[in-house]
Amino acid sequence: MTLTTVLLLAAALIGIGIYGALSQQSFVMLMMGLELILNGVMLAAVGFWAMSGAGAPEGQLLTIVVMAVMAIEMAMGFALVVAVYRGKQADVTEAIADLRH
Amino acid sequence: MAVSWLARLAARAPVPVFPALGMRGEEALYRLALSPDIKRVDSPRHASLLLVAGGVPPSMQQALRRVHDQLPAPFTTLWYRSAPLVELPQAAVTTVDSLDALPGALVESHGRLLRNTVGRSPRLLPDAPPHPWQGLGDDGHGGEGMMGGVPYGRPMAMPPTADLRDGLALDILTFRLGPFFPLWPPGFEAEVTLQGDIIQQFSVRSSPFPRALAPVFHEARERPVAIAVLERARARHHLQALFHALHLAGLEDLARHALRLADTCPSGDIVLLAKWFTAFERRLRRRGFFVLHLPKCGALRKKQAESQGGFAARAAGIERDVRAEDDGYRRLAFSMMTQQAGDTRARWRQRLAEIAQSFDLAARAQRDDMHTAQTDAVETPRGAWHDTRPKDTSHLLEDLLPGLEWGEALATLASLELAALSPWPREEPAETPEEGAA
Amino acid sequence: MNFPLAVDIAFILLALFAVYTGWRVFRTDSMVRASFFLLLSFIAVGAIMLLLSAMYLGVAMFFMMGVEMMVMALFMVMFMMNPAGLNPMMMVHQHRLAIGAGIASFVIVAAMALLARFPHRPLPADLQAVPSLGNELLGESMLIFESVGVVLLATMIGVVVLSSQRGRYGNAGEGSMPPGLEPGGEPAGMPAKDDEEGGGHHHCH
Amino acid sequence: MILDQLVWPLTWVLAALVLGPYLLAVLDGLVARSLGPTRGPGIWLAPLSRGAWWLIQHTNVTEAPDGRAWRLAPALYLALAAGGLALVPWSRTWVATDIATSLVLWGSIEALATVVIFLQGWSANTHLTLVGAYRYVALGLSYILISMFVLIGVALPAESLALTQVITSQQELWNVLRQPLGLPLFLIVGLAITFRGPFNLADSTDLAGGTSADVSGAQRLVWEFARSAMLVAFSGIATTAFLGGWLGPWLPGPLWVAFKMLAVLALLAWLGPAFARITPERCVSLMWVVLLPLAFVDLIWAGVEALL
Repeated sequence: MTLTTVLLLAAALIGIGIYGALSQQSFVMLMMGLELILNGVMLAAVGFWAMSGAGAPEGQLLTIVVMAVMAIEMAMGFALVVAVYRGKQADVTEAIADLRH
Repeated sequence: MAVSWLARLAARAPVPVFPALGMRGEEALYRLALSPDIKRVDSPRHASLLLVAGGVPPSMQQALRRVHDQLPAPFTTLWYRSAPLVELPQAAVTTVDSLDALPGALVESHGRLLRNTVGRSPRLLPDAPPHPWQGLGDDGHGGEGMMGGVPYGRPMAMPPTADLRDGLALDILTFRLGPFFPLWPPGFEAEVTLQGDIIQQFSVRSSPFPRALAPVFHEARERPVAIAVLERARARHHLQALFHALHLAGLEDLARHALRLADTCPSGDIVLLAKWFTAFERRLRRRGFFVLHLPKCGALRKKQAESQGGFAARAAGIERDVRAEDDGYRRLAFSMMTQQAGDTRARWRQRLAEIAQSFDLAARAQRDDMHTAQTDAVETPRGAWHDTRPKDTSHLLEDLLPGLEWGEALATLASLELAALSPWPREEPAETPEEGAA
Repeated sequence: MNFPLAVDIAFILLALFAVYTGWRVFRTDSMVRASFFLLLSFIAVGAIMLLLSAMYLGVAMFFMMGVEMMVMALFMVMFMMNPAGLNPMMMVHQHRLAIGAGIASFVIVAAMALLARFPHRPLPADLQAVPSLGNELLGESMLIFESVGVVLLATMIGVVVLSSQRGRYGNAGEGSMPPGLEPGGEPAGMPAKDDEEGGGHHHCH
Repeated sequence: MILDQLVWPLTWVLAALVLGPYLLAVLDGLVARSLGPTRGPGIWLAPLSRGAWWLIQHTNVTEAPDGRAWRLAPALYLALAAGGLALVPWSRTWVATDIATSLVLWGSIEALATVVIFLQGWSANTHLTLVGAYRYVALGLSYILISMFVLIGVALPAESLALTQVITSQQELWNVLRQPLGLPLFLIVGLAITFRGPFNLADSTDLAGGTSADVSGAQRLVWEFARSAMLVAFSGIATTAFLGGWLGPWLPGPLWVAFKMLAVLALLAWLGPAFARITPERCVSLMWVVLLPLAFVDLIWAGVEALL
C-alpha cells in the first residue's frame, strides 16, 4: 500500500462515478454517481494525509467537510426530487428538460 | 444416529401448528391456544403441522392447497371435522372428530413425523411460476418497451391513486390475503393495495364464514330462556373475540387468560367470575392494551354503525338494544351503555363494559331465576336478531380501512364482528347447558 | 513507509472489492441492490481508511454511509418503478459519452498519481489521530466546523421547505392538483375519478 | 501478551455469543412461566429443543427472492452482533477489538443493522415481510439518533471515544448514577433495535412474523439467534457505558461484566412481554417527541457535569 496505489484506487472510483453520473437517467442513480466520485475524493484526501502530509490535521478536516457536503448534496438532491416529483410527476432527468416555470 | 438424537430433542418442543379454519372450526383454535403442548403459529412457514378445522367449501380448496404447500418439509396434516383433500396420501392424513382428542392427536402426529419419515405430506401443486415470461419480448422481460414486462404475471408497480397521506407515493403493492390468513375471520379473503404500510384499496373477495352462536340465543327466539344463561353466553362470546385482539397486540398470556375466563363462563361461579374479570380488565389497562396498542381510528359513520348494529352501534353512540325492551331485563333494571367515539378503542371499551354488565346481570338474574319475556327479538353479541338474522357486513371494510396503517387496520378488523349469523347454533360441549341457571 | 504484508494483502482485496462493487452499482436491475452495492464500496473504502490509521474517519464512514444508503434505498422504492428488480430494464442515456468520460477521467487522475511527485512524509509515530482531529475541529478550524454546522442547519430547513406539503398548488392534503404533462392537459399521475369522501375520513391523527 | 490480548478476549466473546442467546432464551422461558402455565421439556432444555426443531425443518424458498441477500441477511445480522460483542472490554487488558473509536464503531453497527433488517424483509420478495422491512427503516433512524446522543453523553466525562476509557472514567461514580437518563433510554433503544416486546414492529404478530414471516428452518434459527445475540451485545455495551464494566470489588473483572450483562438481560427479558405492542405511529411520536428531547437533556446534563 503506497500513496500511488491508494490514488489509483481513488482514480478508479472517480472514473466509475463519472460514468454513472453521466449515463444514468434517474435522479437517484445520478446522485449515486456523485457519491462515488466523492468517495474517491475522500480516499485520496486520507491517503495524502497519511503518507504525504505528516499527519497534518487539515487532511482529516477536509474529509469531514466532504462527508458533510455529501450529506448536504443528498438532502438537497432528494428535496429537489420530491419538489419536482410533486410538481411534474417526473423522476428521470429528461422529463425536466425545461425547468423554467 | 445424530439425526435421531436431534429428532428426539426436537420432539420435546411444543408442537408448532398452523390452523387453517374452515366453517365452524373456531372451537378447535380455542382448544389449541389453551393447550401448553401446542404452539399456534401465524405463518405456515413456521409450522410443521397443518390443522384444517371445519369444513372447507370446494371453492377454497385450491387456496388450501397453496397453504398446504407453504409448510416447510417435513410436515403432516390433521383434519378436525373436515374432509381431507383427496390427493393426499393416507399416511399423511390424520382425522379427528372429538375436541378433547385434538391436542393429543397433534402431539402424537408431530412425534411420529419426527421419529420416522412416513406420514410426510407431499407437495400438491407444481413449483412453477404461474405466468411464464422469461425469454419472451424485447429484452426477455416478458413484454414490450422499457418497462412493459409482466414477470410472474405482475405488471410494473405504478401508483394508481393519489397518496392518502403526504403526497409522496411509494410504489404500490397489491396482494390477496385469505381465506386462511389466521389474523382475519375464517373464510375472509380480500385484495389489499398497500403503499408502504398504508392501505390504499381494500376489496373483499369472499365474505367470512357465518358465525355460529351458542344454542341459547336460538332458543331465546322460541321460548323464554334464563337470562343468566343468555348473559353468560354473551360474555363468553366477547371474551373469545378479545382473545384474538390480545393475540394481535402481542399479549399472549392475557389472551390465554381471556380464553380461560371464557371457558369458565358457562358454569363457573358468577360472583368469582365478575371479580376475576375486573382484575383482568385492570391488567389490560396497566399493560397498555388501550394506550399503546388500540388505535383511535376506524370510526364508523352513523349510517354504517346503524347497519352494523349491536355493540358497534352502541360504541358509536346509537342507543339501540333489544334488551331494553324486554320485561325480564327491565325488572333487572337493565341500563344501556354507550360510547361516543365509535372508533376501535371505543368499541373495545364498550365490549369490555358489556362483559362486566353481563356478569352483573347474570348474577342478579341467577339469584331471582329471571327469564326473558319476549321471543320475537333477541340481542345477540353480533347485533339485534329480529325477523332476520344479522347479515354479513364485511363490505364495510372497503370504506373503513383505506388510509389506515396495516397494524391499525388489523386492530380495527379485530374489534368488529362482520360475519353473518349462522342459521344453526354451535354444538356445545357437554358441560355447558342449564347448570348456570340453577 | 512500510506496512506489514497482511496490511498490503488486505488493501489489495479491499481495493478490488471497492472497485467491483462500485461498478456493480450501475450494472444491476434493482435500485435497492444498487444502493447497497454502493454501501459495500463505501465500507471497503472506510476499512482502507482504518488501515491508513484514520480511526475516526473510517468508522464515521461506516455509520454515515449505512444511514445514507438506507435512506437512498427507501427513496428508490418511493420514486422509481421497479424497486425490487423484478422487471429487467435498462435506464441509461448518452452511454458512449459516459463511458468515454469515465475512462478519460480515470486516465487523467491515474496519470497524476503516477507521474506527479509527492513528498514522502508519513505519520509521526506518536500521532494520536482522533485527538488531533478533535483539537483541529474545535480549535484552529472552529470557523470551518461551525460554518459546516450552519450550512447543515440551513439545508435541513431548506429541505423541509422544498419537500413540505404546502407547495405552489396549495396544500397537498386539500386536493390541489399537479399541472398536466402538456399545457391544459389532465393532471399528471392523478386518478380519473375523484374521491368523494375527502381527506378527513382517511386520517386518524 | 498473546494470551491476554487475543486468546482470552476471543474466548469470552465466543462464549458470550453462544451462551448469551441461550441464557436469554432461558430467561424468556422463566418470564413466560411466571405469566402462565407452560409445559415442555423444562426451562433449560426448551431453547435447545426449539433449535433442534429448526435444524430438522427444511429451509423454504419463496417466489423469485433475491437469493443471495436473503440467505446472507441473518448471517450478517449475527456478524454485526458478534462485532458488537467484540467491542466489550472484559477487563483492562482483555479487549478483543481495542480501537480508539470503539464507541463510534458501535454506532455504526446499529446503523448497519438497519440495512440488514431491511434486506431480510425486502429480499424475500413477499408482501408481509416487505411491510415489516419498511416499518423498521421508518423507525430505525430515530432509534439510532437516540442511542448516539446517549453514547456521546458517556464519552464526555471520559474525554475519549474508547470504551476502555469510558470505564476508567467511572472509577468514582458509575454513569448510571451520574447520568440517570442514559441507561433507560439506551435500554429502550436496545429493545427497539432487536424488536422485542412493545417495540416488536418489524417481526410483529399483525404481520404474521414480519420480516421473518417467510423464513423457516436453519435460516430462521440463525435469524432468531442473531436477534438474541444483538440484545446480548446491547447488554454488553450498556454494562460498559453505564454500569462500570469490569469495575467492582472482590471478583475478577470479566466475571463482573458477565454478571452485569446477565442482570441487564434479565431486566430486558422481563420488560419485553410486559406491554402491548405500540402502534408504529405512536412509536414514531414517542421516539421523536419524548425520547429524543430526553436524550438532548441527557447530553446537556453530561456536558454541564463535565464542565463543572
